[in-house]
Amino acid sequence: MNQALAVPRDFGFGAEEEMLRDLARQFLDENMPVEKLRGLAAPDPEPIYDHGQQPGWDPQLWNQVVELGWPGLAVPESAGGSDFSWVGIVGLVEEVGRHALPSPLLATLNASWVLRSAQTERADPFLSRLASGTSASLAMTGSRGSVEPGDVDVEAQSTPTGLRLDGASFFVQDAAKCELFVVLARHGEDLILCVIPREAKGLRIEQDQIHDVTRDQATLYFEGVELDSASVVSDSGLAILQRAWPGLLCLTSADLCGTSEWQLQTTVEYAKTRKQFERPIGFFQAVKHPLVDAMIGIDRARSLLYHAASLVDAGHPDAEMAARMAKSAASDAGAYVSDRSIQLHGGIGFTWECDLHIYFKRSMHNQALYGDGVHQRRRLADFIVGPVGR
Amino acid sequence: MNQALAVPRDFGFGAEEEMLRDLARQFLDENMPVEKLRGLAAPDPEPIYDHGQQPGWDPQLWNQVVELGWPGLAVPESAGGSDFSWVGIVGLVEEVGRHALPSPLLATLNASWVLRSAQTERADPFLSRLASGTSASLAMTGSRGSVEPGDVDVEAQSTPTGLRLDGASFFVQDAAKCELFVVLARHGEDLILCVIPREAKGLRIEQDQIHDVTRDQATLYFEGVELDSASVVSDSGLAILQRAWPGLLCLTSADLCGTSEWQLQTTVEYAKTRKQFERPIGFFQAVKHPLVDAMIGIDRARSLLYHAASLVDAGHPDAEMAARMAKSAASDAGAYVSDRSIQLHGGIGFTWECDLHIYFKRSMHNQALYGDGVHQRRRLADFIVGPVGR
Amino acid sequence: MGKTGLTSEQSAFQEHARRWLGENKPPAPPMRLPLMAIEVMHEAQRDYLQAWQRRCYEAELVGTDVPREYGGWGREGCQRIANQEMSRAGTPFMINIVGLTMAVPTILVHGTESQKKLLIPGALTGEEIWCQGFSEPGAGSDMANQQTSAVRQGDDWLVNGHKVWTSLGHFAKWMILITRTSKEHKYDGLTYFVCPIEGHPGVSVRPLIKITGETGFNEVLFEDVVIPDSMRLDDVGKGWTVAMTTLTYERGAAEGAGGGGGGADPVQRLVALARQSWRDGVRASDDPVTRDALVQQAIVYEGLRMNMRRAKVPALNDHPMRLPLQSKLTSSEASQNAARLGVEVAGLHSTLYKKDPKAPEAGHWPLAYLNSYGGTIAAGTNEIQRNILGERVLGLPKSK
Amino acid sequence: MGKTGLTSEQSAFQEHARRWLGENKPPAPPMRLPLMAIEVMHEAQRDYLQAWQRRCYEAELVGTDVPREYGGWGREGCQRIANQEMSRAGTPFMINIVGLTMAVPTILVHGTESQKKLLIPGALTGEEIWCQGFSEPGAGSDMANQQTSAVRQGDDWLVNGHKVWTSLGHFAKWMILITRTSKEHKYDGLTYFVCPIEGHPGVSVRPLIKITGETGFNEVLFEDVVIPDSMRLDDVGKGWTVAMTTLTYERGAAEGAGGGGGGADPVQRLVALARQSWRDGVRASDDPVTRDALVQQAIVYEGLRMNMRRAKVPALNDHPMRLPLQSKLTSSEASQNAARLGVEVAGLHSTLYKKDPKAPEAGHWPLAYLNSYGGTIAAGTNEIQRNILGERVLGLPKSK
Repeated sequence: MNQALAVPRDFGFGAEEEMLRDLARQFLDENMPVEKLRGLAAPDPEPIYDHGQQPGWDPQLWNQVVELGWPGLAVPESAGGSDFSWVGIVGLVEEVGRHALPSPLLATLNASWVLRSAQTERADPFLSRLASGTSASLAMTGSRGSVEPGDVDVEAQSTPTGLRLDGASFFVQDAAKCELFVVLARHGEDLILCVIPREAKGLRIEQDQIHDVTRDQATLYFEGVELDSASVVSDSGLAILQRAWPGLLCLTSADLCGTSEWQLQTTVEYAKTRKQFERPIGFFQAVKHPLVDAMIGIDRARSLLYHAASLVDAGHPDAEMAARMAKSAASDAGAYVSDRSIQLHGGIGFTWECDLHIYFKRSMHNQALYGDGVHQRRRLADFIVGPVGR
Repeated sequence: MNQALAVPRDFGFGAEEEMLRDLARQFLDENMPVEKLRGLAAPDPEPIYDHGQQPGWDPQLWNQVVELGWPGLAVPESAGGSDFSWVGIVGLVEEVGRHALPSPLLATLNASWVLRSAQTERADPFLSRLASGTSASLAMTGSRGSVEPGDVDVEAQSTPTGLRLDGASFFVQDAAKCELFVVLARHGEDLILCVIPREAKGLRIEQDQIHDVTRDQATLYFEGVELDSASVVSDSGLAILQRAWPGLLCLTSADLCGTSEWQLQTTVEYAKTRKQFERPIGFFQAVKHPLVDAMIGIDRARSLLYHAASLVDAGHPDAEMAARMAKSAASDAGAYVSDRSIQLHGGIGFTWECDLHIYFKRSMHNQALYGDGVHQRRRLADFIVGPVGR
Repeated sequence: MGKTGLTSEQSAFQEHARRWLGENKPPAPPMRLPLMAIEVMHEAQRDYLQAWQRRCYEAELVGTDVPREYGGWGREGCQRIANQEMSRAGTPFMINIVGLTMAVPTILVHGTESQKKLLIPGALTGEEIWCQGFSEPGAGSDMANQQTSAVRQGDDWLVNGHKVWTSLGHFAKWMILITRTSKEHKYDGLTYFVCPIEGHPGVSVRPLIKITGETGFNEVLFEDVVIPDSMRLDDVGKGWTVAMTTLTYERGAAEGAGGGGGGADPVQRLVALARQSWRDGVRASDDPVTRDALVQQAIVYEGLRMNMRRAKVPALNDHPMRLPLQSKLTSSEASQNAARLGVEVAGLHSTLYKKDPKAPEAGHWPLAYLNSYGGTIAAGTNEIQRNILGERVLGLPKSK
Repeated sequence: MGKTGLTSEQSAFQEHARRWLGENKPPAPPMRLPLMAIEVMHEAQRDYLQAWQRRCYEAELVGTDVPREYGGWGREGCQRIANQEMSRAGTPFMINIVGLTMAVPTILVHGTESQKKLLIPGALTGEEIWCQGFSEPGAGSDMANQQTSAVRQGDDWLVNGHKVWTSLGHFAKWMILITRTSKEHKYDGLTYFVCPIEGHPGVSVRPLIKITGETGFNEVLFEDVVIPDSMRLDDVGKGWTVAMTTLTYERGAAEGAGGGGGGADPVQRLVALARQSWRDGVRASDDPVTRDALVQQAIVYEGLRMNMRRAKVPALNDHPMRLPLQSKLTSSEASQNAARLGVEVAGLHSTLYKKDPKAPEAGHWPLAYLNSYGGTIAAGTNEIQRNILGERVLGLPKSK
């Protein structure tokens, strides 16, 4: 209980955090307006959905993002980053979600957070590279699509010169945009965490065909990838991921809160202007009340999110519980507002030309990442109700 | 699949069933209008809720019900009953629910159905008594309040002259109105089914204090109750109850469908006449749409109910599955319409003088009886998804 | 009438339908089979479905209750049985769904003798595909707010306007079309036509792309399109009344000429998905929360089936339209909820779309979920359906 | 301001409040303790709660931010802290909730100096209990439709009418009262008074019985009741504006003079119930579907707490009223859903009511569920709350 006192009442969201958030909003308003997003991510669907073309993104804009220092926000100052508060990063990521930005930013922030959570100097060279703009993504999931760490299909074998990786890693986010992969692999009894470049010999990257047009996803096949000892960050991979987990849950929740707020406001604007039966449809309670319920869901998720992020910043033991609550609330709010945004737009909402589907799919993808509401609640029950059978 | 062909498309709800239902509606409209119900069941609450007085009922009306032959509807003709179809009885019980009739009718129908399901001649004398108007109730539940058969706290011990019962049976419905109890008791490895009169020596009946004002409930304490062999109907009590179970689920579901329909129609009438903002409140979609959803829920429950009853009539092996579906749907519809009926009435709906609370409480009680929606679905999952681990 | 509630003719027909469907299930299609009309995109799909409708027609499972003089089979109360048997057999749906469930019933009620003879036979065989022109960009839920104008010119009408949400428009020979013939009266200013589409001068059909990324519905533009007065259904200014007949059929309030079929039971599909999906180290089919959700779906679908059955038993229906008017609403929401549950159960695998070989059932679940909004929006949004039920069945005051 | 977001005065006050509450938790009451004002029925309950409010007042936990000249303690931003600490300590609620959260804030904004001096001190100590006269049998959700008339007679007003839904009316010394002083304008024809209740000629208070079978709210009849003009708040015809001030406070949009406290965390209560309840042979606390439902409640309650916290951080609020205006709606629905879940979890034991010794927690769950409709209906039904949020926060057109 006394530890709770160490958590600031304003979630630690101070002047710097506000400035970063406002800057991000302005920068993305200017550089990723929805018209641009539409042209980039959602032109003619056929090449993307039927012929394996990857949806578009703007590498030029990514260079600007790198110059703004965003990829290094979670990197310690000693490794060239800005050691920003997690609650501040969460505020930034909400803006990223609000603009449905296609970029390797989230993957890179997640990767930097895991490397940092390794709490070992061996991670520093990689953290420095990330801080200076090298993009990276986590490769830690087995073929079953486990949303918790530890279920991997990559095996590491000792060789005279180091280690050799075989197997596959699934559901790697924005792999096509990333230069490094932070890989979890089984090595005997341990799970090791290592870093390999996308050009590594024996690494084959096969892009998944996904519905979300604002990101990409791939399967990495390891066919005798050789690792030298400098590439192995730690052999306590599971402990590291468990430590990092609350932070990862927060970022996906923040993206969800951002897309949800965009969906809400876009639908509210439509409800003010679209007329039916001689009235703007927002007059009708069948439109108004679901929008209010969506707002309530988003607000719950946001408040829980800031709380969770502040506990991550404090290194508080309740951070996992809070982050799972945030992800559950953010996933459920995302599902609800996605559903209502299409339905309340009526016919136009069902068409490709309307931007809603871009957000709908990004949200649906994020709801599944790291586990949906049902999943989080199953884990939370151990905290709140106690383990089964006690 | 071929067995399904034996089930009539109209659920077997023919001319006789329609006549019985319509007669019941007319009889209860005349003899249990809501004004009478209110005076009987819900006068000043203090004596009932604070001083242990039992809520009122009309024994005179029960005599008429007996003359109409309703308690013998499920009794075979050989035992003096009318061997009516279960789908017809379900139609009657819907009317009982619609009038929230306080009476031992449901308890007696349930008891007769269990005795009949014993499929033994030893049950015949009791069935004959029930058919000629003796009221009866089932005593089969242990202190944990298990909603499935088999968890009992009554022990039968052999004595030189027969058996002797000790223990207690909980949640006995309308016990204050019933003359006989059909008791489930553990006897060594077996569960026996026996019948004892309320005057039996060593039987102490302690009335529960419940919220529902249209029925009573009691705990039966057995303190050395002596049984002769004629009182023991069977020593396969568990098998009998399992056989009878779909029928029992149907009757509670039917009562729920009846109360729900009354709640819906009463709220619809109020929404047509009550004005706010210069319009009848039924104009507003926040009132109209929930009423439509309530209707949809009730209709689902009713359709599933008739199907389940027709499978009971056919002795079909799917009867349990169908009856659990009906109970789940009826419980959920009952909960939803109960909630909306109070809320949409606003302030007046929160007062004792408004009749809604009578139905609300009867419905809430019925939702719990034999297990609510969550419970039924847990059992249904074995049929629909297959057992866990297969 | 026997214990089954069927006449002996109906029982015999049921036997026939069941046997024929058992013996004549169509071969697996050469492409992913669409599950509803709004998913028909390509000619290959059309050809396959058209061939299947023709065979069903010849087996008397389509047009079953339509009089013989209009190309039907002259039975009574058998179309429903045919539809149920097709649904039970899980055979493909009838591609000419607009023709069968909307145009034919409407023409039978409001058409002239020569219109019936001209239009119905081709609709039944599936040779002439129909589409519907009720939706406009500005009209949406307010269907009476039609702007497409028809102006009388001697024996013809000159039509100008813009229709949207037209499934099958790109394959259609005919459209049922509502036009505005007077601006003075909102409802009484509408007139209903049958309009030729394919190759007809001034008509352009442009495919619209759905949120799934696929086509399947269209916008149709009318520029000085000539329709002869002989193609008008019922009187000038009676368009709203005729449209209500059409929608009564579409909303499931009555039986058309055969729109049955439509693929496997979604609950069985969901259970199969749950058996192959993992949730936190256990199969989703062993996870009690997922099991509860699956059973909820099973109850809803069984409820839909039993509602259909109960709707035919007058003694068990207080209000004759109470069940029929629910069916569009309840079935479209059931499909949507089932698809959403599929997405949830698939977990991370739900991110994979139709061309990914790792995607469960070739991306069916996200695709079905996205497509499900066609069902909850088209043909009167479900918000409008709730108004209709509240007003027409419960008697509540009009919300509009 | 330190890392906690509190000034040093606030931090010191928080320490004080926490320590005092830790050392001064009241003794167990001699009767079932009501959980909200609408449950206060008997004098014993009143006396107990009045004594507790007096002690909290003396410990400066009530009236904390009210200026000293009106009997308060003259602090800044400390009432919220006191309320939170009381809630955290699980101590009883303040019986004079209407006085503290409605009357005092309204008088501070709209009252004259002499009204403030006359009325506020007794409200803070709890000596003078307040009730509210905003609801009428005919008005309901349409609060502007007030029929209770006030007619000017020299320096007095003559009041006639009928108020309902008046919690605490049977113990009240004062009522805040909206009356109609002109029939010409719906909104501008209202005037707001403070009316003496106890022993005042022409006022009769009659208890109404709730669906729980208990009393706790009242109807109040006015027959030629005289109110001096000095008891009018703000101008004649400004009643609607004054009432909006009152409701802004009641709906949680701002802090009153201290309405904190209110008993144990419902989630912990539910978990305890689940541990002692059985579901199909296992403890409900081991049943995954129940566990999921319990966690849903926990998330909702944690969300309510974090919303309250976030509402104080301007940088995290796009619209200043967005969170405050939600709180009546979300907290009343949270209570209702928690109580309903308790009923479900209790299973057959939920049939047992308050006097049954076998009833879990003396029938708390069915009683709390029934009482929860007070929360979702009173003070503007939740349907009206959704209108307000849609209109005032989202900017949607008015539904009325």
